[in-house]
Amino acid sequence: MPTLYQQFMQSMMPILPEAIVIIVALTVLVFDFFIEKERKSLLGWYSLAGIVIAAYASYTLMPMGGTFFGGTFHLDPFATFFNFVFYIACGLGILVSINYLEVEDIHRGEYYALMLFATSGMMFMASAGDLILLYLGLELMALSIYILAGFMRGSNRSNEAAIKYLILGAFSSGIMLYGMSLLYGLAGTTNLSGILAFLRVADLSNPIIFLAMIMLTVSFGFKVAAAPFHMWVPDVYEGAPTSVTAFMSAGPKVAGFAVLLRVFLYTFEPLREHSTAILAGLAVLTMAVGNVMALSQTNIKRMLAYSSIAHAGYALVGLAAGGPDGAASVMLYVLIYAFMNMGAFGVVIMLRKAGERGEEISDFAGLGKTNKTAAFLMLIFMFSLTGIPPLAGFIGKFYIFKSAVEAGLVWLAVAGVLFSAISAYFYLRVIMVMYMHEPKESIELSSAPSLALALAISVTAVIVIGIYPTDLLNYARASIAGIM
Amino acid sequence: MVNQVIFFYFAVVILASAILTITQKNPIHSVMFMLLLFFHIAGVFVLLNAEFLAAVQLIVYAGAILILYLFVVMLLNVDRESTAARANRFWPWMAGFGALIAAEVILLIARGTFPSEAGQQPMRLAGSGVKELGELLYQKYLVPFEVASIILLVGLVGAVMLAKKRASD
Amino acid sequence: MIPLSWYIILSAALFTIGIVGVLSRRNIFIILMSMELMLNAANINLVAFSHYSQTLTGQIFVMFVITVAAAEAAVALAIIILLSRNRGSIYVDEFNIMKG
Amino acid sequence: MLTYALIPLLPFIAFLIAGLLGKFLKEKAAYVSIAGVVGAFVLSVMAFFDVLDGAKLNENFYSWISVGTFSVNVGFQIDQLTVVMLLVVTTLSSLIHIYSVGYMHGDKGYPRFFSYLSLFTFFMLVLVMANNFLVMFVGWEGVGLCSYLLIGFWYEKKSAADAGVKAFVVNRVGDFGFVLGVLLIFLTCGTLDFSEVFATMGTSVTDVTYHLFGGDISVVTLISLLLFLGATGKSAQLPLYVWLPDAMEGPTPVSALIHAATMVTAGVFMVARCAPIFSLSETAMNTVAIVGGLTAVFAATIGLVQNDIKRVIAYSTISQLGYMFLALGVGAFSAGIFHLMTHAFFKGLLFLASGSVIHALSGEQDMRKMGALKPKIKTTWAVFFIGALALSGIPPFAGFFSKDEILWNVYNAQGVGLFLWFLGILGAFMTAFYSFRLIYLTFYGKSHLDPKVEHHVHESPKIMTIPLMILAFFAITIGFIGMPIVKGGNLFAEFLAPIFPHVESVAESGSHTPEILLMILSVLVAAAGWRLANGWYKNATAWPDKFADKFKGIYNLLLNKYKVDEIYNYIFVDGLVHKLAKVLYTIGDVKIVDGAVNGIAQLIGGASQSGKKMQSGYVQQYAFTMGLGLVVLVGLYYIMIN
Amino acid sequence: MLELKLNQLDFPLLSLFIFLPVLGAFLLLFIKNAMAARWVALVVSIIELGLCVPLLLNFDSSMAHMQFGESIPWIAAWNINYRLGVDGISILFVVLAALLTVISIMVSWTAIQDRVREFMIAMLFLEAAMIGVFVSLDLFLFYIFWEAMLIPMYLLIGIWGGPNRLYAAIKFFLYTLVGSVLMLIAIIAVYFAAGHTFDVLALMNYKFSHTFQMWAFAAFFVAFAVKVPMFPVHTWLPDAHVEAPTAGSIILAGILIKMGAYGFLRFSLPFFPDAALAWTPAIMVLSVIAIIYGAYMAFAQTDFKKLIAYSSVSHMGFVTLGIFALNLQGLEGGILQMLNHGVSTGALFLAVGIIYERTHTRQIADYGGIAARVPVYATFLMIVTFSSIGLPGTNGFIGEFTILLGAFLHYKPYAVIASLGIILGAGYMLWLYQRVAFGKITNAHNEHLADMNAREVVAALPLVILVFFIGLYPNAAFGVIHASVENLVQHVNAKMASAPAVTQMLSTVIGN
Repeated sequence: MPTLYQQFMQSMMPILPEAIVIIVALTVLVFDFFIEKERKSLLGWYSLAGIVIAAYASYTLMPMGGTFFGGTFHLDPFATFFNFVFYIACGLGILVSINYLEVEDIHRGEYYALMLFATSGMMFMASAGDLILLYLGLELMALSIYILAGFMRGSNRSNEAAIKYLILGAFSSGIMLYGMSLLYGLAGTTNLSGILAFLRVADLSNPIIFLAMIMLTVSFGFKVAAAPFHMWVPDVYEGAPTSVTAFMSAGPKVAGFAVLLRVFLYTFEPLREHSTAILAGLAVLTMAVGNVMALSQTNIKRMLAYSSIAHAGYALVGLAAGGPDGAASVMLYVLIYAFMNMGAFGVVIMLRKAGERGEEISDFAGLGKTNKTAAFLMLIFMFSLTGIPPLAGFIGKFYIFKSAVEAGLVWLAVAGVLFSAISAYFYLRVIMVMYMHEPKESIELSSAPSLALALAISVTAVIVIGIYPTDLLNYARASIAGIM
Repeated sequence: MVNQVIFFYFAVVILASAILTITQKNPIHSVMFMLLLFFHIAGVFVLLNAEFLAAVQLIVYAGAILILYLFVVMLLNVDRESTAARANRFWPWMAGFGALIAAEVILLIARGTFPSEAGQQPMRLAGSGVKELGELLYQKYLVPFEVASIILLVGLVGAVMLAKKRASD
Repeated sequence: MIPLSWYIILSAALFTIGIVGVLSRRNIFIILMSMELMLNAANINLVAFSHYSQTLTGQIFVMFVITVAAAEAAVALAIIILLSRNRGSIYVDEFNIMKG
Repeated sequence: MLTYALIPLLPFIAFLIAGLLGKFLKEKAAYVSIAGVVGAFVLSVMAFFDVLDGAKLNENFYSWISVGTFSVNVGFQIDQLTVVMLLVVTTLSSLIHIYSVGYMHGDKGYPRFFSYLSLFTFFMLVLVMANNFLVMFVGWEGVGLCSYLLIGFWYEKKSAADAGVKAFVVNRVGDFGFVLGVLLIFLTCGTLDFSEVFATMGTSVTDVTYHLFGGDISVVTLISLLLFLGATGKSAQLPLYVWLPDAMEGPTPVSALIHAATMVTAGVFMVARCAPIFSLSETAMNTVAIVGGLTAVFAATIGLVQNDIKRVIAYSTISQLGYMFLALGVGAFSAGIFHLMTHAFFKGLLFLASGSVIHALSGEQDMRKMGALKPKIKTTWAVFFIGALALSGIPPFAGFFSKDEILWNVYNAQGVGLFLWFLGILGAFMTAFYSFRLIYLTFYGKSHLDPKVEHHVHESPKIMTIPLMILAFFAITIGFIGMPIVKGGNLFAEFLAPIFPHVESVAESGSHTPEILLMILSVLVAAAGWRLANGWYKNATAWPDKFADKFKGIYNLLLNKYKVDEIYNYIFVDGLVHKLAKVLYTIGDVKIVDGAVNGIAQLIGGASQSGKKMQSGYVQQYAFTMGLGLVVLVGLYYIMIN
Repeated sequence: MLELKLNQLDFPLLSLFIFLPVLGAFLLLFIKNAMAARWVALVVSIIELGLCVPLLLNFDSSMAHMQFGESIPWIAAWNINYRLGVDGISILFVVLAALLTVISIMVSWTAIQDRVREFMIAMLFLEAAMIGVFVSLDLFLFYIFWEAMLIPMYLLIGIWGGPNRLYAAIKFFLYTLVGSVLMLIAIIAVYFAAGHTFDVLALMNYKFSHTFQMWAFAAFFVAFAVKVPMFPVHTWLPDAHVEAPTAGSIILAGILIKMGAYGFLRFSLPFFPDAALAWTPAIMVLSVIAIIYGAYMAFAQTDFKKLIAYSSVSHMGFVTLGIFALNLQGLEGGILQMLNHGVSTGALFLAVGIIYERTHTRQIADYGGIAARVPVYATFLMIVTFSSIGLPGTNGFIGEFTILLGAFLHYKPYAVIASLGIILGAGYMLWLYQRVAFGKITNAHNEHLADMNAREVVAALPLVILVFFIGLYPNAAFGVIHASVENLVQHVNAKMASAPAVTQMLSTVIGN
């Protein structure tokens, strides 16, 4: 007879990784009081250790699968896959932050705690089997990010980013909530499987189903930065502290895709026909807006913001394609995207020195001469983002377009590749500025072991996945078993 | 019938105070209308046999959130309110746009059906439902509950961190 | 008996008023309050559906929504304080350093 | 046969040595070249005797191009026609090599000059020895290349360089025809070997007709005409003659060797070689004859009034080539080749002699600035005179025999024969006139020399005059191997007879009486031309000016070479082509093609810019856009379900 | 049918071809000294060239099969294999790529002073990618190399290029990228249509439906046509050539633009024979336009390199003309002409590079009369000029003649018009040569021009030898190509759906 404690532990096992993350976050808040200003980076490393432990916990939990807490919580390979992506985003986010916070003089413990809270929110989103948990996870993530975006309290840009994000985020949650309420009204349950069961038997000519679906689309689209719900992205990315931007571009967006995949490919499976049309339309619009708008940006953060919109568009192509391969392609894509985007932002952060913003693309001038390593890394990330083989970005795109063609959406794939060809222009511009312009003055880069580690991890991943994607690919394909 | 009249009353007051909330020049007035609105929504909840929720609505919304709003409004003591335009210059368009949304939503809802609507009468739960709520909350919705607590913590941390004056500022 | 659709129409109207408020008012306070209107519209829906489908999930949901609203309001107000401190304004259309 | 492969190879080896080691050999390079050419000459003589003994040599060395059914070997053949050409080429080439030692003495490009000459000899020999069309084409193009190199030998002179390009490009127009002809031959016969192709001719495969430009044309005619287009380019016939006068920009030995004696006759050789093809097509034959006849007169008219000593000879060359084609066109192939041979000697002589004059006058070429040179450069005068006599067709000099045989054959030809004969006679008159005009202006009358030049005038060194004398000897005697009328006297025609079995010699048939009459007539005409030149130019009279004044229009037209060069320059040199190309470039590539590409880029860039404006920074606008997205999606759905 | 002959050497020779330069590039990462970097790159590229010896010696030219094959599963989930092999069509390009890389590195010895190490790394990566393109037998792998090549080339043009390099580099990149992404979609479509395989040999044997062929052919065509480049998508080439450093131009002209034509041969024809036949008239017209138009545009150029670039457009027009004549002569001529063009245009750009290094101007007007000062150089330039013109005895003639022959057998009017290009070719090239080498020295800078030094002579010599060797003994090349092309023709015939087409394809000598 197990003791009550054992019973409790037993029942809590499925949320062990989330619990670890949250506990680490809480302890960070506590330790923050005792650690003097100069040594706050310890908190960063501590948080990172927490992430690693959580990742290990997730790994050990992999054999254990199923639905827990009355169907509200899934511990399935799908969620685990995304959890790993979140660990990567959060881990790399922490690594690029440590030095940056020092430079910006905003090194405070809450930062790491909020990042961890946000991460746990994402994890709940990915695991959610119930609209309520989904909503709460999303809000936990969003709220943390609102605060992180405004973390540079003295900066007008940071404040503005926070308020913009908050207003629009709340607005979109309002819409989502309304949609969820309609769904609940229709199905009589908030459980995703319950809703699926309802939809399987429901009369699909009932327009309320679609109203609800569209409202959810709007909100999730907002999270993943799909056009026309993307407009917050450039402003917020620009205003937020760069390390937060890096984290935002990888974490919440991926979480949004996790939710989109689970909801659209699992719960809304019976609505496939309609959802495909909507998603395909959004995909084209998103790719168009992201790629075209990025062309005329002069600020690297804004440029990367539009680029992240564009990448959301590619991922939406995979989503629209649907099917196991479509889902797997999106998963692989967001993973790869997390690496290369984190890497790119890492280089941007390197340029940030006190007194210099280092955010204009022209600030990169001559980097190929003054700092060969940084420039070369940026070159790799840019080519990878463009989708040039043999880098990981190509594998991601290839899988996406392959799924689209397989699903018969050849036109969508064609649009995708054409837009990605356009994208070459603005990515190449960065390379051009780095290698083909003369340096304005000698730039001294800020560098730190943490940043170097982050970049090393990213660049290795980008190259290795590009050359040998097999295992990861198989893992992604295996991970969708839970929702397909 | 009585219920319907009562509902009608609530609905009218809710909508009126909502409109007044968003049209008031002075935010303090808005808060006041908001308060009125929350009370009536609580009334609607009661009509729907959600007494506990009505109480929560009053305590949390009216008692906590609105008071917070009021504090901040007063703290900031915005003096430009009398001179500045209250709405942006597109507001008629926005109002029209709102009407469009309403039309679409209502049109779709009107054309659709809710399964629970058909034939079933609302059934009273035994007791006030608080116990059932509690059981649900601490068993099935335990994880969301915990997450909600974290959300509150984050809100707390965030509010303190952001708004607190520091020596460095 | 009150038909379900009455509640839904009420909530839809409230929801719309909230949206209009968000879109047209300049004062951030009012915008935030408009969002509370949207949330409340959803809440009415949830409770009504909860009532008609005889499940308590809707009510649970509403409780969480209220919780989140509280946390969000706290953060939002903190940011407003920051803004007013740094920029001296709480008018949303004056915050557009970043654009393009 | 392998021995005879050395005939072209020796000059080639000489070329390599002189070319690569020129820097070290300096003036000694000449001996290397001469050794190569003389060796080739000796071998040619041996080959001649072999052929005379009835040997017919034809050997493939290796498979050159082999693709699918297309297969071509590198191979040589030596038959009567080849051997005649071999002798002509190697003799002339040897003499001119030797002559050049003196003529080019002191030139800074001395080794280069000799290496080019050797290279030319090599290609010329390849051309004549080829046993298939493609190897012939190698020689064909190779001599063009050397012509280009040698015309532009003094490349620092812009006119020389221009002339080289002009020669090559105009030749390429002809080659265009040649290549197409070769392709068509392959398509028709499935091979390019001369023997096999000629064997196929006249069989059923050549009965094909093509529908072209609204008419049916037999494949044989088409092939012949295409090949003839090539010949007109190489042999400077209408309308592709324009390059040859300009080619006189090259050193005089080059003019003698390439642009008089050998290369320009390649077209004649080729047509003769292809006699089995040409003789199957009346249309083609007539075309050849008419083009030849017209060219003969046309070029002669220009030659009448030119003042540049080399240009006169150049136009004379064009005219004489016209005679050769005239002969070929009426089926008198051996007569054409005969004239080719005699012409090679006396025209080579004339050029070299004029070179000697120019050499004596330190480079002066304008006849109006000469005069009374006879006493000063006696040897040159003598050989020049012999050359003029031969050219004019005064018996018993070489030109008389060959030209007479041509005219006789033309006269006997069917159809347009009489008209062509008339052209020939007219040309003969003019030939005599301009030849002696040249002599008189240069060697007689008053001296118009530049005083500075005058006391430098000297006879050329022995190394130049000896080749002149040898050539003069040939100019006098060579004609006798083609003695007309006398039964069995035409050794030349008999020798070549196996090559042209298709053609019955008109000379053999019929009576000799008309032939003698015609002969007398043509001699009289030539004498008349001589007499007129004598009257007008020997002691500078006012006649030429008066005459020129009276027919000012015609005179100027002739003096300006029918303005053809002007038109050519306007189109090709001064830039109609270039200007048009520039216009097309700016419109076609820059505006339209690149414009479209850049236009798309600008369009996208413009979209980006207007998108920037929409991203206004106002958060409510963002929210509105989201709402709009919602409304549009719902609206689209609503439309979809209805 | 075609099969893959595995490892006849018991040694992964082709992999070594690909990875040796990559290894060299990694080695260079640790070398700081510029001179050392040059030597390392040179030695690596020479070893690579040396690898051609066993390759050629062990190549069995009597059979059409893919040889030196290697096949390793790579991405099993997508049925992608790392699969290499060469046949007669590709082997010569491997050799050419290896040779031109050596020459490019030599010619950059002193011309590149800035960031030497990076330059050499880019060169070696480029070499690996180029060779990869020619030896890949998996469409996916092929595409990887095809695209990967853009990176170093973009950098070569953009970093070490001329004044307007940025525009040129980005134009090059975007043009080719837009072309190839469509091919990517077609590759994916082919994959699904043929039952989930990227295996080139398997795809060759698969019969696609007619409609599918038409679309897929079009998509492949765009990619290859841009690369070739065919009219009217050729405008990137002049810009790229003009701005690229000498080494870049050599590689660009010598190898890169061959890949388009190679693509036609390797993929378009065997995969989509019906479509190829249906598209042939259009392609023939475009080829002829390219020949004439490219040549004519060359007349308008005042820039040395731009002129040569347009001549490339014209020459590549011949190549496509030959390939789409769809008979032995045309195909083999086309392949040989690709090789020839690589040699002669490579040599031309080498010539430009040599003189540019001394004068720093590419304007033709700035030259004139240099023959007197630099006789060796002038001779070299003349030889390559005549090779480019197609003088018999040089390589250019063989290619052009064979192509014209092939085209003439079935498409007489096109062949006739294309022959006009030969006239134009002589015109602009000789005009160019005249303006550069002949006349009096007009530019005082050229008075003391130094002639080619030993290094440059060594770099130029192999090309000159090839010019004459191929010109005099083209069967050496044809012999290698022959079996594969014959197989290709038979294969295409066998796959062709319609009967009349078969007779069309089986080229017999007697036309009509």
